[in-house]
Amino acid sequence: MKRRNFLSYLTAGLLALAYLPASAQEPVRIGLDAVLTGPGANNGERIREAAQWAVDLINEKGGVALPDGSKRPFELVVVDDQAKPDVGLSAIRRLVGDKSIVAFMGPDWSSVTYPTLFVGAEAGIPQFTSSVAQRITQEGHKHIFRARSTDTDWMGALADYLVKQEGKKKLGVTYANNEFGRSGRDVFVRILKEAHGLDPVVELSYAVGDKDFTSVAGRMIQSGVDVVVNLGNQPEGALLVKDLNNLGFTGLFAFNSADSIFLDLAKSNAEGVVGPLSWVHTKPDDKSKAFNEAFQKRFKRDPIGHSVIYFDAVNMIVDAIGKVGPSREALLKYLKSLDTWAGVQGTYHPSAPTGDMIHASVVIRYNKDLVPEVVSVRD
Amino acid sequence: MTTPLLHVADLTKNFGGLTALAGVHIEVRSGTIHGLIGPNGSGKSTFINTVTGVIPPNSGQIVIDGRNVAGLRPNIVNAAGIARTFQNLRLFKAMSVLDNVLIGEHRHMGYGLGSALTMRNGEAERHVKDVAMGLLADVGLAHRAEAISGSLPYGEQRLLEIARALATQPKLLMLDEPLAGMNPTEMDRVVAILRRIVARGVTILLVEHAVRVVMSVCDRISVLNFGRNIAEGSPQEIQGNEDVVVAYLGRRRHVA
Amino acid sequence: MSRHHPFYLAAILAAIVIPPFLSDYSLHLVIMVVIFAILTLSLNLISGYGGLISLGHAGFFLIGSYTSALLSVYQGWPFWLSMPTAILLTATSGLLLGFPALRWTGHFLAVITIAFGSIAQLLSVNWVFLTNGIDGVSSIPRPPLPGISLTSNVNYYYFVLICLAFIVYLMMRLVASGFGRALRAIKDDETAAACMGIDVAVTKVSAFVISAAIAGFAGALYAHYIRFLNPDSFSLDVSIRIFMMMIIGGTGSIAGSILGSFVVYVLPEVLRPLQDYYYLIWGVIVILVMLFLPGGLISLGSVLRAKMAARRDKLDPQVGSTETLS
Amino acid sequence: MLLESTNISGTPLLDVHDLAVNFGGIRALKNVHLEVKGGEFVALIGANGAGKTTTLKAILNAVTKASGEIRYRGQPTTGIPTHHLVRMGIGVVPEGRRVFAASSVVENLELGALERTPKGEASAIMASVFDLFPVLKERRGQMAGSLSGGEQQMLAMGRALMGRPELLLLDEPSMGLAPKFVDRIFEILSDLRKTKTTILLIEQNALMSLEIADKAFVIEQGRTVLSGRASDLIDDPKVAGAYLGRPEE
Amino acid sequence: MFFQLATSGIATGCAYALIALGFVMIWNTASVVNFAQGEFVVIAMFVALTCHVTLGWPLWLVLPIAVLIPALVGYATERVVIRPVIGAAEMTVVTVTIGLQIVLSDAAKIIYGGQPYSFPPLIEGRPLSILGIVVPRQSLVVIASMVVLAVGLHFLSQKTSFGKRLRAVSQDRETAKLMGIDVNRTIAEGFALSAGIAGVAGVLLAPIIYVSAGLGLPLLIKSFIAAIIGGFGSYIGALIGGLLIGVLDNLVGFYISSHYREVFTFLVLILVLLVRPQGLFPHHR
Repeated sequence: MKRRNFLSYLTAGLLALAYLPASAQEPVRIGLDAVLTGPGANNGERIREAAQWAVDLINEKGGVALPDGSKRPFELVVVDDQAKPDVGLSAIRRLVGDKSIVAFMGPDWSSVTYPTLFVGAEAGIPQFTSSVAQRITQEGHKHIFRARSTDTDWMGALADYLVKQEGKKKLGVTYANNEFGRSGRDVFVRILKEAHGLDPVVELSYAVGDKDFTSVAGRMIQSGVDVVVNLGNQPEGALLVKDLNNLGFTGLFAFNSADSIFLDLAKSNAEGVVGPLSWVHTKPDDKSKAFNEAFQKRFKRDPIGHSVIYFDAVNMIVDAIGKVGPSREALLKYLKSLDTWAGVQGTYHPSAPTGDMIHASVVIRYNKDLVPEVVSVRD
Repeated sequence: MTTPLLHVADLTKNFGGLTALAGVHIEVRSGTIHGLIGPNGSGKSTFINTVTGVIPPNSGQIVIDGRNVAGLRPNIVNAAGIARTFQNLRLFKAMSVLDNVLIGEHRHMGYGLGSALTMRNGEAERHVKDVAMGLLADVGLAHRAEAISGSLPYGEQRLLEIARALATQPKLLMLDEPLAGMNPTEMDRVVAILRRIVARGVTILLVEHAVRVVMSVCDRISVLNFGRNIAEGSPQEIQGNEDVVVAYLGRRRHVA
Repeated sequence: MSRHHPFYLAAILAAIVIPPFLSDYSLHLVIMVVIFAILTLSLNLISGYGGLISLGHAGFFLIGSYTSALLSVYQGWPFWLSMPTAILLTATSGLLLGFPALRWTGHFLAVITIAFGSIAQLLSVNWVFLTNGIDGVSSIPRPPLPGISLTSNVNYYYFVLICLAFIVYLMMRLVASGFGRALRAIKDDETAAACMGIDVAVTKVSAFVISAAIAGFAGALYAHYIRFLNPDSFSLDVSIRIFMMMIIGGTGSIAGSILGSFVVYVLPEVLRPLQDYYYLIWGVIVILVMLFLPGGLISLGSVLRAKMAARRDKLDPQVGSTETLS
Repeated sequence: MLLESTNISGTPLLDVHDLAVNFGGIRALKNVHLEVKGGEFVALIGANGAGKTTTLKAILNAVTKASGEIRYRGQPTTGIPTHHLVRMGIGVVPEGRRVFAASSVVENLELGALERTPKGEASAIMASVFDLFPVLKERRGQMAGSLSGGEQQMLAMGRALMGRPELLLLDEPSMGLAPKFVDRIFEILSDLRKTKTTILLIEQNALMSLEIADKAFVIEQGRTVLSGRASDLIDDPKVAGAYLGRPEE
Repeated sequence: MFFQLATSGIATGCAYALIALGFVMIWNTASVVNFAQGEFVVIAMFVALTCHVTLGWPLWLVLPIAVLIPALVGYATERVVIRPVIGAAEMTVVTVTIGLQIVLSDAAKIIYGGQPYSFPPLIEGRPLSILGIVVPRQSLVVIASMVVLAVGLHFLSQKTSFGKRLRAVSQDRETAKLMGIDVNRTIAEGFALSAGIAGVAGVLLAPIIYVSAGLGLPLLIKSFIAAIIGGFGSYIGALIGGLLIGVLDNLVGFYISSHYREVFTFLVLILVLLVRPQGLFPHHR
C-alpha cells in the first residue's frame, strides 16, 4: 500500500536530512523499473520495498562507500512500466537518460524487458533483471545481468521432482499467454521430453487477467491428468487451483509462482501445491535465515523470491561501487570480470558470458499449515 | 404551367396506431406561393417531413418536377429540387453565417473530399463564396457573414435559414413557420423577401400560423385537418369555407 | 485567429529549434508526443468535428503498426512501401467500422469501437502465425532516407515532425473544405444537413476511413521508431488516453489536439512528484473541461480574454444564452 | 370530494399580469393577462402558435419569464419549481396526454396521488374518478399505452384529479381526438364545471370552450387581445378574426 | 461438463447482470450511460476488504456498509458531476462519465495499489454436489442473492413510493414533474440505488475473482454488452443478458479456446446489433 511507500520516503528523507552535513555532495543514484500498476503490481510492490529497504540500510550505515573510503548518500529512482512494453521503454529511457544513475534494476516482466534491452545496451549501463525468458540473455547483450535462476534451472528441478520423486507420468500443462508463461512452458515441455521421455497429456493456455478458470480446470480433469503444471502469474494460479479444488481435482498442482503472494491469494487452496522457486524464506542455510529474520522484523511478513533478488542486486552494485566507483563504464567492466559474488540467494557468477549469473533454485511444497517446505534444493 | 411543380397524391403516414396523414393530395403550381394551414396536430409538419424525406411515407406519391421522390433520402430529395426550413430553427449553430450558406451549396461544389485532398479547390471555393455572399445580401445578412450563426438575433436566424435553403438551388422552397415569433416589421421584411424569391422563379410552399400573412401573400391555400385535405382555394374562398371555420374554431355542441 | 499567431509561431519555432538540445529521454518524449498528436488529430476528425465517439483508435494504431512492421521485417519491404500498405489496410478497417457508425451513435458507438479495438488486440495476441503473438515483432528497421540516417533520434524527430506538419496541413484543408463543413454540419444537426443535400452516410464513412488512415500512418511511424511491437502496447488504455488528449486539448481544434498530446504526455514527466496521481488528475481535468471549458485548454486564453473584456465593459460574457428548463 | 374549491373572495386564485416570455430567442409572449378566481371556469383560447402552451409553461415555471408577474393564491410564483407548484395544488392535464404508457391505468392514477394526496384518501378519490370515467374502471389493469386517444385523455384528467387540485389546468384536451371523443371530453368538462371546480382550460376549439366557460381570454400572436364573459365572446366576430386572419373591422 | 460450465458461468453472469441492471436503471432515469458504473463494484470490494480483512469486522456488519458506501458515492457523484450534464449532448455525458471512471479507478489504485487481494468466501464449506454438478457454496450465495435482489427490486419498484417515482421519471421526466415528483431528487436517489446494486455485485464477486483496482472497466464493458444484448433499457433483458454472457464465456473457454472468450463476447454483441438491434427483450419507453 502506498502509505508504506510514503513512510519509506519519509524515513529516507529524514535520514538524508540527518546526514546532510556529512555528505552535502550529489548522492549516488541507481534506478529501478517495476510494475507498480496493473497486473503484476503484486511483484512490483515487493520489488520496490526490497530495493528501497536495501538502499535504506546502506544509508543507515552512512551511505555508499567509494573506493577512496569516503561515503555518499545513496538514492533509488523508481519508475513504473505498468507491465507494458511501450511504457517500459519510456521508463527505461528516463532512467538511462539521467546520467547520475550508474546502474539500474528491472524490468521484471519478460515482455517488457526484451524490448528495453537495446536501450540499456546503447547506454552501456549495467542492467539487472529478474525476468526469466530465455531470449533475454541469448541475443548477445553485454550489459544485462540476470539476478535469478533461468527457466532451464527450475523447470529442470520441477520436472525431476514431479517425475522422479512423485512418480507422476500424466502431466497436464497450462500456461499464461505471456512471455513468462510461454517461456516456462517451452522449457518445461522440452525438459520433460529430453530428460524424462514424457509428453504432456494436454496443454492449455489462458489469458492474463482471466477470472473464471472453470473451463481450464474442467479440461484438465476431463483429460485425467494426475498433475496440473501451471506456468504463469500468481492471481491466475490462485484462481485456477481454487477452481480445480472446487471441481474435485485430487491430483497435484505444480506452479512456478507459488510464493507467498500466491499463498495470500489462494489461502487454504495452497495446501499441497508444489512449486519451483529461485529462493524461498524457509530455505535452511544461514544467510537465508538471517535475511528472513531481518525482513520479518522490518515488514512483519515473509519475503518472497523477488525480495532477495533485488536486495542482492542492490548490494552487488554497492559492493562494485566500493571497488571501482560510481561510473557506468567502470561498473560494467568490473562486473563482467567478477567471477563470484556471494548473496543471500546463493553464489552469483557475474562474469558468465550470457549474463545468467545464478542457477540456484528450490522446489517447495505447502504443508498442512501452509508453510512452504523445501523438498529439493539446487545450487 | 399545366403540370404542377409538386404533385402529392394519396400521401399516408402512420405512427404506430396514429394516422398523421391520411391520403393527402396537394398540387403546387410553379411560380406561386402556396399556403398550407391547419389547426394544431393537423399534419402540416408531418407533411413537410414526409415530402422532404426526413421520415418515409407509408404510401403515396411525391412527384417533384416529374420525378417521384417518395421514400428517398433527404439529400436525394434535395437534389431533386426541394429545399426547406425548419419550424424550430435548425441552423448549424456552431458555424459561421457564411459557412451555413456554403453548406447549402454543398452539392454544387462537387463532393469536396477529392478536391480537398488534391488541393485544387481554390478557384471553386472562391466562386461558391461569391454566390453565398450574394444570397446573404439578398436576405440582408451580408454584413453578418463572419458571425457565429447561433449568436444572431432570432429574426436573422430565420432569414439565414431561408438563405441556406436557397443555396441548394431548389425549384421548390418549403418554409415551415418562417414568421413564428416575429414582430410586424420583421414580418413585412420576410414577406418582401418571399415575393422576391418567387419573382426569381422559385416556387414556395408556406406553412404558417400567422394566418393574416398567409391570406395576404399566398396565391392558393390548402387546409389540412386530421391529416386530410379539407379545403383548397384562394384566400377568400378559404376564409369563407365553413369546414375551415369549424376546423379552427370548433363547433357549438348546442346550437344556440 | 490572428491574435494567436505569435503564440503559434513561438510554438513552431520551439518545436524546430529546441529538440537537438534535449536529452535522449526528452527527445524520446517529444517524438512520442508528435506521434500521439497525429493519432489525436485522427480521432479529432471523427469525434471533434464529426461528433462520433471512438474508443477504438488503438485498434487502427495497431493495424497500422503491425502491417508496416510485419511487411518490413518478414517480407523485407521498404518503409516507403510498407507504410502506404499499412495506411490502405487501416483505411479499409475504417470502412468496416464506418458502417456501424451510420446506424449507431453515442454510447452504442462507444461500445462498438471498444469491441473493435479489443478484437484487434486479441487477434494480435492470438493470431500467432501472422503477428508472432505475445513475442511481438522486433528489429523493425528505421525508414531509409537517401542521405539522412533516421537511426538518429534527432533526425527521426524531424522526420515525424514533417509528417505531423503534413497531417496538420491536410486536416486544415479537410476542415475548411466542403467535406469538413459537411462533417461539422452533421455533428450540429444531422437531419438539417441531409435536407441541405449532404449525403450523411458517405460523409460519415469517409470520415472514418480518413481517420483510420491517419491513425494507421501514426502506427507505421510508431512501429519504425520504437522498433519493437507487442500487443500490450495497444490496449483500451491507449484509446482512452488519445480520447483524453483530444478532450483536454480541445475537441474540434487542430492546435488543441497537438496541445492535448503534449500536455497529457509530457506534463506527468515534468511533475514527477505527481506521477502517482497523474491519471487521476487527468480524469479530474477531463470532467472540469466538460463542465466549464468545453473548448478545451486551447480555448482557455480566448475564454479568459472574453471574460476580462466583458468585465471591462461591464457586460455579461458573450456565452450563448441558454434556456433554463427547470 | 373530488376537488377542493376555495373561493377567496376578491383575490384571484391565479393572476397573470403583463407576462412576457422569450423562448429560444423568440419573444413568444408579451402582455399576456389572465385571471382565474376560485370556482371559476376560465378558457384561454387562440389559434395554434398563438402562445397558449407557453403561457401554461410560464405558469408552471417550466420556462423562465422575461418580465411580468404570476401570482398563485396571491403569492408570486417566481423561483418555485414545477413540482412544488403541483404540490401546492395546481393539477395539470398536459398537452398530448402524456400518460405513463408502460404503467397500468391504476398505476397512472396512483402516480397522480403519490405526492399530493395522503395514502388513506387515495382509494376514495380513485373511486370517484372511476365514477366520472367508468371506462377507466373497465380498463384498470391495462397498460396506459394501449388505450385509445380518448381514453388516454380521460386517464390524464383522472390522474390530475387524483391530486385533489385547487386549480386544474387543461392543455388542449380535445387535440387530435375524433369529434365523438371531443364531445365526450367537453361533456366531462361541463360536469366538472358543475362541481364549481376552478379550471383553466386551454383550447383551440373556441366555440365549445366558450359554451361552457364563465370567462375567456383570447390570445393572438403572443398577447391577450380579447377577454370577457364567455357568453359575450361567443358571438364576437373578433374571435374568428383572431383565428382566421379576417379583417378586424 | 456442459452443465458444470453453465452453472459456474451463471454465478459470474449474475454479477454482470446486477451491474447491467444498475447501469440500465441510470440510463432509464437520467438518460446517462455511466462508464463509471464498474467502479462502484470496486468501491464496494475495497470497503468490504478494508472493513472485513483489515479491521476484522464481522460480515453481517461489513456487507451493509460495503453496499451503502458506493450508494453514497453514487449519490454524491450525481449531485456534483452528472447533474450539470443531464440533457447535454451525449458525447458530453459519455465523456464526463469516462472522466469519472478514470478518477474513481485511479483513486482506488493510488490507495490500494494495483495488486489483487483475496477475500474470504461469504460462506465456508466444501462445494456441494447437485445432480452430479459441483457447485461451490459461494456460487449458490451469488445466485440466491441475485434472485432475492431481483425480487426485492421488483417489489421496490411496484410497491414503494420511491419505486413509483423512479418508474414515473424513467417513463417521462416532464410529466413526472406534473405529478409533483421532485425529478432531480429521484434521479440522484436512482443513482444511489444503482450504485448500491453494483455494490452488491462487488461484495458477491470479491471472493470469486479477488479484489483489485483495475476491475471496474472490464466488468463494465461486459455488463454494457449484456445490457445491449438483453435489449438496452430493459431490466429483464439486463439480467438475462448478464447470465448469457457469463455462460457463453465459460462455454467458449472450454469448447473453443480461452483466448477467444472476449472475442466471442464482442462477436455476439456485433451479431445482436446486426440481426436484432433492439436486443432479446426490446425495451419500449
